[in-house]
Amino acid sequence: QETVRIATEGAYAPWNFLDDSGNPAGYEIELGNAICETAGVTCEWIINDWDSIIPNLLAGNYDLIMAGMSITDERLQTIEFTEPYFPPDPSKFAAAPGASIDFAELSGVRLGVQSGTIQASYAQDNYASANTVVTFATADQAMADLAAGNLDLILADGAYLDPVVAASGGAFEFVGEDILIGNGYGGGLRKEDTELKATLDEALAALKADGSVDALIAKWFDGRGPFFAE
Amino acid sequence: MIEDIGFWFSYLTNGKHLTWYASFQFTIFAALMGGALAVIFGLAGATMKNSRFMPLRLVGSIYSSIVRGVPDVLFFLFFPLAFEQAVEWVVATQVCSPEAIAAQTAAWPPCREANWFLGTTEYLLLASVSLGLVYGAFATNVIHGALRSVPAGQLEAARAYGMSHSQVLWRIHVRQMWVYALPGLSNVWMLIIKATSLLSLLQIADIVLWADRLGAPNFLPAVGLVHEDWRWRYYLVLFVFYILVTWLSEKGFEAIMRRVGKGILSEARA
Amino acid sequence: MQGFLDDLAIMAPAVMFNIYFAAASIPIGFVLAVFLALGKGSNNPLINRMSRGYIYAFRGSPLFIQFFMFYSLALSLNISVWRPLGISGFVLHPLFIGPMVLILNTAAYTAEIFYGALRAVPRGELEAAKAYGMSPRQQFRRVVWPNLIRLAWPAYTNEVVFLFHATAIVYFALPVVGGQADLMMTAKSLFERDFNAFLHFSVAALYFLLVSLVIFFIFGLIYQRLMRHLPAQPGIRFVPKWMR
Amino acid sequence: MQHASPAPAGSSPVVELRGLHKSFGALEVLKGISFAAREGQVISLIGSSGSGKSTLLRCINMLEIPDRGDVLIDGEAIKLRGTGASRQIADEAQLRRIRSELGMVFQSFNLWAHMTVLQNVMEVPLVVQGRQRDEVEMEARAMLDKVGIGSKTDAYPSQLSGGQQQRAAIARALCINPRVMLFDEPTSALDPELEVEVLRVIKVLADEGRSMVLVTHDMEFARSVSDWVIFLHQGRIEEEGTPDDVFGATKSARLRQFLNAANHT
Amino acid sequence: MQHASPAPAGSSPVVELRGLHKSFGALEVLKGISFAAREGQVISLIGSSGSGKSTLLRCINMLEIPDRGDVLIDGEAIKLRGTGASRQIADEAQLRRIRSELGMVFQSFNLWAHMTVLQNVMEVPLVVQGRQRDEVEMEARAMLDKVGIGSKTDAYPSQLSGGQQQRAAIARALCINPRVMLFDEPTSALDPELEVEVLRVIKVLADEGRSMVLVTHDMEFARSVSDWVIFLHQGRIEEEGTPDDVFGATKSARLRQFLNAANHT
Ligand SMILES: Nc1ncnc2c1ncn2[C@@H]1O[C@H](COP(=O)(O)OP(=O)(O)OP(=O)(O)O)[C@@H](O)[C@H]1O
Ligand SMILES: Nc1ncnc2c1ncn2[C@@H]1O[C@H](COP(=O)(O)OP(=O)(O)OP(=O)(O)O)[C@@H](O)[C@H]1O
Ligand SMILES: [Mg+2]
Ligand SMILES: [Mg+2]
Repeated sequence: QETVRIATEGAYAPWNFLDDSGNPAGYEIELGNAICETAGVTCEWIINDWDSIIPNLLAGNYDLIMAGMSITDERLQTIEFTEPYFPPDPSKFAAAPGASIDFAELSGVRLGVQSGTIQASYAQDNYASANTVVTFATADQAMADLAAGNLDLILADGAYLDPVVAASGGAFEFVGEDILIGNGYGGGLRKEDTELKATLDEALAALKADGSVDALIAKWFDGRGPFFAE
Repeated sequence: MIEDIGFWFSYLTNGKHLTWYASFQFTIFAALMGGALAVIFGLAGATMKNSRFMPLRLVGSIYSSIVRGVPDVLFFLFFPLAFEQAVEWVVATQVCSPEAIAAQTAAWPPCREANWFLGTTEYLLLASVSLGLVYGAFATNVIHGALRSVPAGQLEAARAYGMSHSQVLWRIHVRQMWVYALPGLSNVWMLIIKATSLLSLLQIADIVLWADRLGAPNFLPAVGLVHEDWRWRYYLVLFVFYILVTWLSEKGFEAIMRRVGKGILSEARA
Repeated sequence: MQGFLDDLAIMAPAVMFNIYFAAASIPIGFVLAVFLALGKGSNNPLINRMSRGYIYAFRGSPLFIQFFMFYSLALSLNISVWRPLGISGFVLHPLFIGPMVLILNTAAYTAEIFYGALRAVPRGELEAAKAYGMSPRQQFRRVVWPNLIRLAWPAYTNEVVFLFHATAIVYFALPVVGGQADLMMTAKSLFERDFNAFLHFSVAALYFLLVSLVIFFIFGLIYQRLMRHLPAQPGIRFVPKWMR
Repeated sequence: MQHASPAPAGSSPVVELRGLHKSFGALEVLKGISFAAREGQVISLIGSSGSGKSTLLRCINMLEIPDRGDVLIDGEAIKLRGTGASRQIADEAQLRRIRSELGMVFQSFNLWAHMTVLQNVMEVPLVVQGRQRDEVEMEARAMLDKVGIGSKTDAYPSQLSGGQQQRAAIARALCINPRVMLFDEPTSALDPELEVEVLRVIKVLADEGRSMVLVTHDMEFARSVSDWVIFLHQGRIEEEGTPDDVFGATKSARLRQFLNAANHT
Repeated sequence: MQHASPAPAGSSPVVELRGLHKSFGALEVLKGISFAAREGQVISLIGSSGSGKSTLLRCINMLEIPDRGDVLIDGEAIKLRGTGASRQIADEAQLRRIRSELGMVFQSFNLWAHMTVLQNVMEVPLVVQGRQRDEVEMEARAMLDKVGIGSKTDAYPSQLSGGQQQRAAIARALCINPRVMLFDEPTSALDPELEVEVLRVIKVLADEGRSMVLVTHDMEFARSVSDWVIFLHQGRIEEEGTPDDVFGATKSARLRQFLNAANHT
């Protein structure tokens, strides 16, 4: 049986994180295991820093990335993606409650993003001239700075922020308008691994068809969606 | 109260924490292995630097000055990557067919077959070698200096009574050299211990990475205990750990010094 | 070759950050170190213990950990302390907290060097000063300090170079504000683009080496001036030792 | 306890030691030493290696603090407090004042290596005594001429030969215009010719009426330069007297043995 | 060139120097030195500081390689090749053999710091001469008793006083049973009593018929111990002769001045 090494970050709950026993857990882990089972391959999970997750894929240290990675044109130039396993999802701004932020002319604001994400390049392109964009190695670190008041604003995946803002008991709130960037989330692959892509896509399609994927989304994202079946 | 203790006990012994504790082995292994290699490279480097043969002398000197001239992190990152690429390049010249090379879209490796999978073990070994190489350059300098600090009179006396070159070298020179080298080598060892904190930069899930993950704020009950940013507490533990290791090492070196320093050190008398 | 020149150009602004971090921490670290060294040499048990403890803690733990620890400590004090004082953005800025941690760190290392030199000040010269009735302040200013700085200079030069090298890990531990990436960050991101480890890391190494040599050169000149009274011992001794 | 020294009665002692004791840990080096030096007197301390000569000299200006006993300069006792090993200076200001009247010449010279010869000589008058630079410089140059190294004013100590260093150290001590000069083995490690030069300088000083206490292991030198010789043995004064008495009519058996050895070579 | 030494004619020289020259850079230290020491003879080298005494002694066992001239031990010349400053040992094995016949006692003793006194003495017989341990140990202990430090066999050099170190160094040199002993300032820095002891040891050696070349700055010592005295001045032998001639009927003006100074103190 073929082994597929899957890299994840382990610091992006509920997509992927390390559970109390120290193992990777989360939506992508369950989904990845289901895909492997369906496709009849063995999965092995590897924890890798977000920063170097694409380089290490290319360097051949693993075969697949499942780490809440958006499918973008820029990334498609270097790697290939599976079909999306999570629908396109708007990015959202979160801030401490009561912050008065003028989104019409956003300026002088300290905006936190995770480095190497679509939000980071979006912020760089749209806000960097008038604001301070602070990049963090992990999304958790960015949240910590926001919680500690070192940031005015954070821009991240909606599906990442939703549960956090909901669970924060009013410590954070969404502000401004959501932004739609990215084409959904998929597994990253080396371009030459066309066979593997085909295998995985087939398995994923099967899981989507029988509703398993939506069930997992519902399970991990408090039933909030977005779902494929709409 | 009892409940509190029970809660904290089970929290601190959950799988995540156990993994953290287990990861100390990587740090300790890298330090010991790196230290041993540093002494070996140091002896080799110093011998080359002392060689009568000009090119060898040059190699020794260039090694010790170039490596010491760049930051340890830089070399520490560079060496494993470069080593991996070099191996892959050599493999590629053997296994890659033109088609395979043409099919390769990524910048590296040349073809899929030449790829070398690096896991934690490989990275750990490479990291240790890398530590050995970097701090071997420092050890080269220390040992070279120590060889020159042995009082000339001690060697002259040996020569004057007809000892051969190798007798002078091994019976007098090297034997006394350790006393002068040990303080410097102890410094190098302290540097190595501290450099082990950089293992996480080489994709090793070491104590630093786990401290970050464990301390990061958590907002989701599904993920585990909900807590705010606790990272500095975890780092404080590492801080204390390193200080303890340093303290132990110092005691160890003092003991060794008393042994080798017999007769040479004035303190050894007391 | 073109890639090499491109890299040189790309990294030129980046090296300024490393230089900034070093330049901002060296003078203050130096002053702090003098007090710490005197503290460690002091007979007052409280001052002695505190200086010793400080030096031990900062020399005994990795700078990398110190960066993480101090940043997250500063972060946790943000709402209660920095905010009310209105210095929040300033305190947590890498361009401030980076040099701050570096200062705390280099002060400990430098203090140890100065303390060693303090103990190496020729006892006889100090006794002569005492015997002729100099006050403790006069003894320090006129005899101890001039000796101390000469004795410590070569080791201090090394420490300055190490400190410069240590600036390479600032951004491995601290967030990057705007485009303020240093040499290491730049080299690493260039590497991740095309996997040319040999090119990008070598160029970064070249910059580090270059600045290190400049430091050695400048400090060597100062050493030469300091050692005027020892004609048999030309100050350039230091630089060739480095090149050798 | 006070020993009679052969000085004109009536002149008060410039240096007086009363019952000095000093131990290093368990080793008792000085076991009750008393003597007095009057104006213009030259006193030599002799004794075998380790007998405590240097320690005694260093007790006079409190570089070592005696465990018991007092040191009086011009009749004024240096104030100490506490007892035994924890005895301390009681009055720093008094000590500084007194120290600047005691010109010590160290066995190993202890010239300040980072200053030229002239700077070495001018340092104390300028910094401690706060005198005028012009005046001090004139005096310093004159003094250096007097000891015969007027041409070396701008050399650093490391550029001088041993004998020249020795003379620079003497000039430095003289320039603070001390009541008393303390010399520790002023001719050790000099070849015979250099020894003669130093001897000449010391004789000139004695003729000027300056008091001196000096330690030496050269019996010929002690005999020719001093008014009073003290032989230390096992921490006590074993014998003392004029050079003629001590060397000519030796009483103590231990001293006779010591001198025998010295004559033998 | 060879100078007549007052030894029974017919016995061949144990050490012979022929026209030795030695420069350090531009400084010419030895400018043609020749002399010969016969079996059982004690030769003293005197001269002011920097006159080249130590250098001459070190040339004898090739710790310094002379630029010109030869050293002959028992009539056999030590082989050298090349010329001037680049002159080199031609035959390492020959030199090692010859060196083990020359027992040098260094001015600063150079005892091996990491070995006890006994180990110091036994090292060369065991390692260089490859002799039996039992036999060597017996001999070494006997030798240490003879020089009077039999009780210090297990002490490290740093635990000895200067005089004891000196004697250990002598024992070490003696234990290799050399044809010739080379002493560099064997009594420097010793107090008069220790000097007497060293003198006694040297006399015993001379009585046993061992040849010796020694450097000293102590005229009394040179007079009492040697058969032949050589005065070095500016790299040349300025005067030589029996002690009575050299010290009693001095011919050279320079030597007279030098000795005058020595007597003066
Ligand atoms: N700081 C010290 N700590 C311990 N012991 C000391 C100290 N200073 C001197 N001694 C010991 O005190 C004794 C007397 O020393 P001192 O220097 O006074 O002798 P000395 O008569 O001057 O001898 P020398 O002629 O060799 O100079 C010696 O046994 C010495 O080892
Ligand atoms: N290795 C060397 N390099 C350069 N010059 C040297 C060296 N060794 C000795 N000299 C010089 O050679 C001269 C003779 O030195 P040497 O040691 O033989 O003198 P010496 O007669 O033994 O004097 P002393 O009585 O002071 O020991 C001195 O001027 C010395 O500075
Ligand atoms: Mg003394
Ligand atoms: Mg000499």
